[in-house]
Amino acid sequence: MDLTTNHFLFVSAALFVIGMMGVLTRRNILIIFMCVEMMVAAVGITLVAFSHETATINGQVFFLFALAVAAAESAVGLAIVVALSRQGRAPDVEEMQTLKN
Amino acid sequence: MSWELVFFAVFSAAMLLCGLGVVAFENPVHSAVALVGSFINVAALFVMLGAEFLGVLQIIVYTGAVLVLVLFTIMLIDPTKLPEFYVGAPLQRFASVVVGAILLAEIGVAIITRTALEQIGPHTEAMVQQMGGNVQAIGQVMLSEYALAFEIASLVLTVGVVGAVVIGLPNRMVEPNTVTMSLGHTRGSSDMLAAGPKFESPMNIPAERYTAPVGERTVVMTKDPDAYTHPGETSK
Amino acid sequence: MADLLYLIPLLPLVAFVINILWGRSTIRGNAHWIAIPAAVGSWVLSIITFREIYTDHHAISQRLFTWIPAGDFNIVVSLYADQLTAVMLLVVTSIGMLVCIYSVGYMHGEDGYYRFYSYIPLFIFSMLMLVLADNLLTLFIFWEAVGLCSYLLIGYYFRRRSAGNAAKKAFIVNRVGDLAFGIGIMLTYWTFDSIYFHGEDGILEKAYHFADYGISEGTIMAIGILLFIGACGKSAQFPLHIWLPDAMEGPTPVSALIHAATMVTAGIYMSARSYTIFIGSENAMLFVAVIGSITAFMAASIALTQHDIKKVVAYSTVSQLGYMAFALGTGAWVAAIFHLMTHAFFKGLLFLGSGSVIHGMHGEQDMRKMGGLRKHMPITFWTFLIGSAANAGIFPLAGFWSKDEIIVGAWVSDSHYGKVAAIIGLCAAFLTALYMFRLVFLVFFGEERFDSHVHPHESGPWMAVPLVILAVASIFVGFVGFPPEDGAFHEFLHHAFEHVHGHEVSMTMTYTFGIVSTVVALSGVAVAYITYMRKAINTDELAERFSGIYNFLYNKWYVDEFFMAAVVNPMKDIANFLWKVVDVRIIDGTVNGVGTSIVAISARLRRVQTGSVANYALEIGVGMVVLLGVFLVAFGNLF
Amino acid sequence: MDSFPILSILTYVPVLGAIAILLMARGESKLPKQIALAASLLSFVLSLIVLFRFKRDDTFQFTEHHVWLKDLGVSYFMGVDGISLLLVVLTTLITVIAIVWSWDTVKKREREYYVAMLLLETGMLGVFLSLDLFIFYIFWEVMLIPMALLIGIWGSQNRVYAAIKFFLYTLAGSLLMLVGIIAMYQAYYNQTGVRTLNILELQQGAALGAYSQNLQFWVFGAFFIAFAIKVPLFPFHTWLPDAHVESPTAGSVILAAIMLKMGGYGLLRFNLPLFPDGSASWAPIVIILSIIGIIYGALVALVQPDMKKLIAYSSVSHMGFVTLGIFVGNLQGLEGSMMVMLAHGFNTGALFMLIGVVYERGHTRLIDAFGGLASTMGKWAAFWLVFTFASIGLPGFSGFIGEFLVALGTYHYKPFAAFMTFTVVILSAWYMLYLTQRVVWGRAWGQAPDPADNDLLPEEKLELAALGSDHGHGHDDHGHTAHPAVSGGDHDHHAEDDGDGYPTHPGQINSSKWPDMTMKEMICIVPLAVLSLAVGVYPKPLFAIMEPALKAVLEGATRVIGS
Repeated sequence: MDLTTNHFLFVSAALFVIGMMGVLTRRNILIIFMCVEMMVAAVGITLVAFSHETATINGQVFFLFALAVAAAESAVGLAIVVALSRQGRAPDVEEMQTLKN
Repeated sequence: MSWELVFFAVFSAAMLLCGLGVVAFENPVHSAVALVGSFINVAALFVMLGAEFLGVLQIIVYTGAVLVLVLFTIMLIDPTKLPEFYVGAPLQRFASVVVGAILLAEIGVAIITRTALEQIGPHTEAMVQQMGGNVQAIGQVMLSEYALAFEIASLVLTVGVVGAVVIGLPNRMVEPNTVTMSLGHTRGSSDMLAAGPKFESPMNIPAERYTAPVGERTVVMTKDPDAYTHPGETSK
Repeated sequence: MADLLYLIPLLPLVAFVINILWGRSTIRGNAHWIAIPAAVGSWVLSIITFREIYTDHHAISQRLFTWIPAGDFNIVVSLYADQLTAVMLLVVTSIGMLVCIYSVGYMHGEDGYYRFYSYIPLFIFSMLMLVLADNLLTLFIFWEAVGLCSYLLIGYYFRRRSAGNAAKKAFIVNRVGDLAFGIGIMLTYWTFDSIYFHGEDGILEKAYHFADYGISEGTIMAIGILLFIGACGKSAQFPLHIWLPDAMEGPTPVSALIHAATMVTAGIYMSARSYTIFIGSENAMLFVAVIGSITAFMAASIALTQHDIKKVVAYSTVSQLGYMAFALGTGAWVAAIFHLMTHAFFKGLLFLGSGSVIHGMHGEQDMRKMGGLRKHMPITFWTFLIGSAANAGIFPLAGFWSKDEIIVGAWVSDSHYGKVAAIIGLCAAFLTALYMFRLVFLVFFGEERFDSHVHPHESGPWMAVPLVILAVASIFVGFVGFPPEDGAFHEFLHHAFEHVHGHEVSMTMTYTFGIVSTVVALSGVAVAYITYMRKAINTDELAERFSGIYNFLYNKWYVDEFFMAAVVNPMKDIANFLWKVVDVRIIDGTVNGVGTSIVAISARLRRVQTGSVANYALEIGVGMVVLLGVFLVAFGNLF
Repeated sequence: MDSFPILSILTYVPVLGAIAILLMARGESKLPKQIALAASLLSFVLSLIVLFRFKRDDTFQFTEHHVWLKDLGVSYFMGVDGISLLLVVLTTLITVIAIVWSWDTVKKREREYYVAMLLLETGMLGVFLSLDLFIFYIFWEVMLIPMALLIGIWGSQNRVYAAIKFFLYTLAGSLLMLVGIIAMYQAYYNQTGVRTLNILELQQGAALGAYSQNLQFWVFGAFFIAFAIKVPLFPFHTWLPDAHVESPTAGSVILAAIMLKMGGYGLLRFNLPLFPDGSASWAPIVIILSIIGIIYGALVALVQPDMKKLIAYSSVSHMGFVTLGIFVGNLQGLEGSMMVMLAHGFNTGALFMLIGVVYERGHTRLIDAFGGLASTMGKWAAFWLVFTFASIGLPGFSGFIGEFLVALGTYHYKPFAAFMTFTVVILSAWYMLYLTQRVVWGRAWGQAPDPADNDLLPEEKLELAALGSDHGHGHDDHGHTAHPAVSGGDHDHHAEDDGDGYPTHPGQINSSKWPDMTMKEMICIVPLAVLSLAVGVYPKPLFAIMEPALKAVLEGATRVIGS
C-alpha cells in the first residue's frame, strides 16, 4: 500500500472535524481561537496535498495567502480578547449574546 | 509498507492526538502547548508533501508568532474569570458531536468516491528543481501570476495589524462620574440641560469644551458630535 | 357644387371654433352674429346642393381624408349626398337656422350666451356630417357627437341639479343604444367586409343580395335589430325613450332643434339609410314595426296626463318618432322620411311656440297655471294652433299627409303586422289630436289661471318671425307629398330607395284612409273640446275613478322606475360588492396577507437568533453537512 | 447619422441632468428645476428628431450594438421600431409636462425630487429602447426605485404603504420575469449553443421553434405576470389605486401615462413574438381576465368616493383593452391596443393633472367636497369636459379609435366577448358623467338654489322660500331662467353677509375664491388636449408609424393564435 493523496485528505478531515468540535463545544474564546487555527491548518494540508497531486504550485500559494489572512485574523481576534479582559469581562462566548433578537 | 507510510502514520497520529489535546485540555496554556505540537506535525506533513517552505513557514508563523501571542494573551486574562469548560446546553454538545461525526463520514465518503487523478506522488520534484527549489517556485508564481492577490493579502495583513493595535489600545482616559454630551447630538441634551444649570444657549458655548457639575456628576459639553455617553453608562 | 360640399358642415364648425375660443372673452353677447351667418350659409349651400341633386338625379360625393387605416379596416371620411341626404340637409339647416334666429330673442342676456351659440353650431355641424356620412362608422362618430351636443345643451343650465341629471341620463341611455349600434357595426364589418353604404361592395348592395354572398338571413336580422336598437336610443323608441322627456331641461330652442326636429330623427335616418338590411329580414322589420307602434301609442297615452307644456310636446315627439319607426318597419320608407320632414317643421314650431309661451309667462311651464293666453300672445297662438293641427293630422296641413301615408303604407304592407300597426296608428292619431288640443285649450283658451303678478306678453320679432315661417311651412310642406305614394316627394326620394318595390295603392283606398284619419283626428279634437272647453267631463273625477290607469299613465308607464329597480340599483350594489369585498377584502386581503404572514413567520424565526456564538457555529456546521450531503447525493462523484 | 448614437444620448441626457443637479445645485435655488427642465426638453427634442427621421417600415432603426459581456452573450443593444417610437415620444413629452407641473407644486427636497424624476425618465426610455434582455431588465428595475421614492417621499398621507405596495408588487413580477429570462436564455443556448439575450436573435429562435411548447407556456407565464402587474390586469391591479391616490400629481401622471404602458409594451415586444405557442395557450386566459378587468374596473370606479381612485379604477378598465387587443390575434386588435395606450396616456394623464389642480387648491380629493366648479373655474371645467369625453371614448377624441378597434378585433375573436367589452361604453359614460355631475355641475358654494331646478331637495325648497318670492319668480325679462345667483359670486346676495356664503351640501369645501387655471397649468394641459383631439381626428400618421411593426409582430404570432 502506497501513500496516496487520500491518506492526507483523511488526516486533514479528521483534524478539521476535531477543530470544529472544539469550536462548537468550548466556551473559552482562546480555545475556540486555537481550534479555528487548527481547522485552517487542516485545510492547508488538503490544499498542499492537492497541489502535490496535480503537480502544480498553486495549492501552496493559496495556503500561503490563507496563512497571511489567518495571521491577520489572529492578531485582530487576540486584540479583541485583550480589549475584553481590559473591560473586566471574561473571554466567554456564552456571555456575549448581544446578537440575540 | 514503505517508510513514507510509517512516517506519515507517526506524524498524523501525533498531530491528531495533539489536536484532541487542544480541545480537551481545560487549561488554555496546556491547549496552547498541544497546538504547538499539532502544528509541528502539520509542518512535517507539509515537508512530506514536498512543501518545505510552507512547513517552515507554518512553524515560524504559528508556533513562533501566533502562539506566543496567544500565550501572552492568556497571561493577560484574569485567571479567576476563566469560563466554564464546555458550553452550557447539553443539546448543543450532543448536536455538535453528531454533526461532527456526520461531517467526517461525509468527507470520508467524498474522498473515497472521488475519481482521483492518475498522478499520485511527488511529481513536482523535477519542476521544483528546475526552478531552483520550492521557495523559489512559490516566489516566482506569487510575484507574477498572483501579484495582485499578493498585494491585497499584504494590505489585509496591514489592516489587520492596524486594527489589532486600535482595538488593543486602552480606552481614552475619561474622568469617573462624567457624562460627556455632544452638542451635535439631540438626544439627551434637553433633559440634561433641564436638570443642570441654565445655559444661555447651548450653541453659544465659547470654548471647545464646557464642563459643569450637575449633582454628583460632571457634565462635559463638547462640540465633538461623536463624544457622547449615556447618563446611565458613565465610564468607570 | 360637388367640390363645395364640405362647406356645408364646415361653416358651422368654424362658427363653433370661433365662439368657443373667443366667445367668453371678446364676443360675448354678439355670439349670434357668428352663428347665424354660418347657419344661413349652410342653408343656402344646402339648397344649392338639393337643386343639383334634384335636377341631376345623382348623388354627389366628396372624399376628405383617411381616418383609420387599420389594415383592411380602412375608414375614409368622405361626404355623400343623395336624395335622402338632400332632404335631411334641408331639414337640418332650415330648422337650425330658424332656431339660431329665434334664440337671439329667447336666450338674450343668458349667462353663457356664447356657450349656447357655440354648442348649436357644433350640433349643426355634427348633424350635417351625420347625414353626409357615407359609412356606418363615420355616421357613428357624428351620432356620438350629436349626443355630446345634446348632453351639453341639456345641461346648459348646469347649476340646476335636474339639468345635470337629465343630461347625464340622456347620454347614458343613448349609450345603451350605442352599444348595440357599435356591435352592429362590427358585425356588419365582419359580415360584409365593408361598412360603406354605397357602391358595388357597399353594404346596401351586399345586403340586398345577401344570399349570393353566402350570408345567412339570421346574420342580416341580427345586424338589423342591432342597428335599430341603436336607433332606439337616439330616436327615443320604447324602452329607451326615457331620456327624451327629461331632456326638456335644456333651453327650449334646443328642444326644438335637437329633441324634436333633427337629432332624434337620426335613428330613423340611419335605419332608412341602411334599408336593404331591413328588407333582407322580415323579422327585423317586424321588430322595428312592433317597437315603433308601441312607442307611438305609449307616448301618446302618456302625453294625455302631463301638466308640463314641454313634457306634452316631448311625449308627442316620442309618439311621432314611433310613427316613423313603424313606417320603417312596414316598409313605407319614403313615408317615414316624409313624416320626418313634416314633423321637423311642425314640431319645431310647437316647441318654439311653447318656448314663446314660457318666455311670455316668465318661465312658467305648468299648464294648470296658464289659460286664456290667446289674447295676450296672438302670433304665438295662431302659429301654435297651426302646429297643433298639423301634429294632430288635420286636413290639409303637413301632418295629415305624412301620417295618412304612414297608415296607408302600413295597411297595404306585406307584413301581417301591418294592419295591426295601422289600427294602432289610428288610435294614436286620435290620442294625438286629443292631447294636442287639450294643450291648446288649456293654454290659450278658458280663464286666466296664472298669478296676478304675471303679465304675459307677446315675444319680439326675433322669436315671432321664425314662428311664422315655420307655421307657413307647416301648412304647405305637406303638399309635396300629394298625391300619396305618387307625389313629387316620392318621385324625388324613391331614387334613394331603389330596391324598394312600391305597392300600388288604389285611389279608393287613398280617399278612404284620408277620410278615416280626418274623422279620427277631428273626433279627437271634439273630445278635447267637450272636455276642456265645455267642461262636460270632469277630468279630476275621471282621474279618480280610473286612478289605476291614470297613475300608470301619469307615471309614464313606470319605465323609469323599472330601470332604476332592475338595472341601475343592482349595478350599484354589484359595484359596491366588487369594490368593498372583492377588491379590498379578497384581492388586497390576499396581498396584505402575504405581507403580514411573512412578518408573523419572521417573528417566530427571530427566536433562532439566540445570540450564542456556539449556536451560530453549529448552524454553520449543520448547513455544511446538509450541503455536502446534497452534493454527494446529487452528483455522486463530485470529487 | 446612422453612427450617431442618438438613442443613447436621448436616454442618458436625463441622467446627466440628474448628475448636474447633484453637483451644481446647493441650497435654495431654482437651478434643480431649470436643469431638469432643460434635460427633459433636450430629450424631448431628440425624440422628435428620431420621430421625424424614422423610416416607416418594420425594421429597428437607429440601432446601436456593442458587445458587452461576450461570454455571456450580453450586449448593449438599442433601437426603435414603430411600437417603441410612439411610446418614447410619449414618455419624453409627459416627462417635460410633469416637470413643468412640479415647478411650483413641489416644495420639499426639490433637488432630490428632480433627480428622481430624471432618473425615472432614463429608466423608462431605456425600457422602451433596449433590445437586449439584460439591459432591458436593468432599466426595468432602475425605473422602479425613483417611482417608489416619488410616491413614498412626495406623496400624501398614506404614501409609505402605497410606495411599498407598489414596489413589492412590481418587484415580485420582475423577479418572475428574471426567472423567465434565464430560462429562455438557457433554452436558446441548449438549442443553438449560442448564448445570447438579444431579442432579435431570440425571436428568430422562436420562429425556428427553439423553445418547446411546455417551456413557452411557463416562460410566457413568468413574463406575463410581470407585465400584467404593470398593466395592471385584474386581479393584479390593487397596487394601482393606492399608488395613484398617494403619489404626487406629477407622479400620478407619469404612472398613468407611461408606466402602465410598459406592461402593454412588454406583452407586445416579448410575449407575443417570443412565445407564439405560449401566447396561443394563454390567450383565452388573458382575454377573459382583460374583459373581467374592463367591466370590473368600470363598475368599481362607479362607487368610488375619491376622484383619483375613480380615475385609477377607470385606468384598470382602459388598460384591459390593451391586453385584450394584443391577444385577440388580429391587426385591428393590435393597433387598437397601441391607440388605447397612447390615448390613455393623454387622457388619463390630463385628468390626473386636472384633479391635481383642484387638489392643490382644496387639499382634498373627495368627490363630495366639490360641487359647482363650472361656476367658479370655467376653464378648468371646460378642460375637464374635454378629457372626460375623451376618456369616455367619444369619437373625435383619441380614446374612441383604440377602444373601437380593439372591440372590432375582439368581435372577430368571439362576438360575445366584444359585446361584453363594449358594454364599457355605457359604464364609462356612467361613472365619468356621474363624477362630472357631482363635481363640475350643480350649485357652487354660496349660490342660492335655482327655482327652476326640478330636483331640489326639501331643505333647498325651504331655503328658497326663505329668500322670498322676488327671487322665486323673478321680474327680470328672463324669468324662465330665474336663478338669482347665476352670474357668480358678485351678484350673490349672500356675499353681503360674510363673503363666503354657505355650503350647498354637507362636506363641501369653499371653492368660491379659487383661481381658475394658472398659466403653468394651461401650459401643461393644452398640449395634451390638442394631441388628444388631433389623434382622434387624424390618427393616420400614427397608424403609418406603427402598422409595419405591428404587422411583423402579428405575422410571428398568428401562425399559431389565428388558426
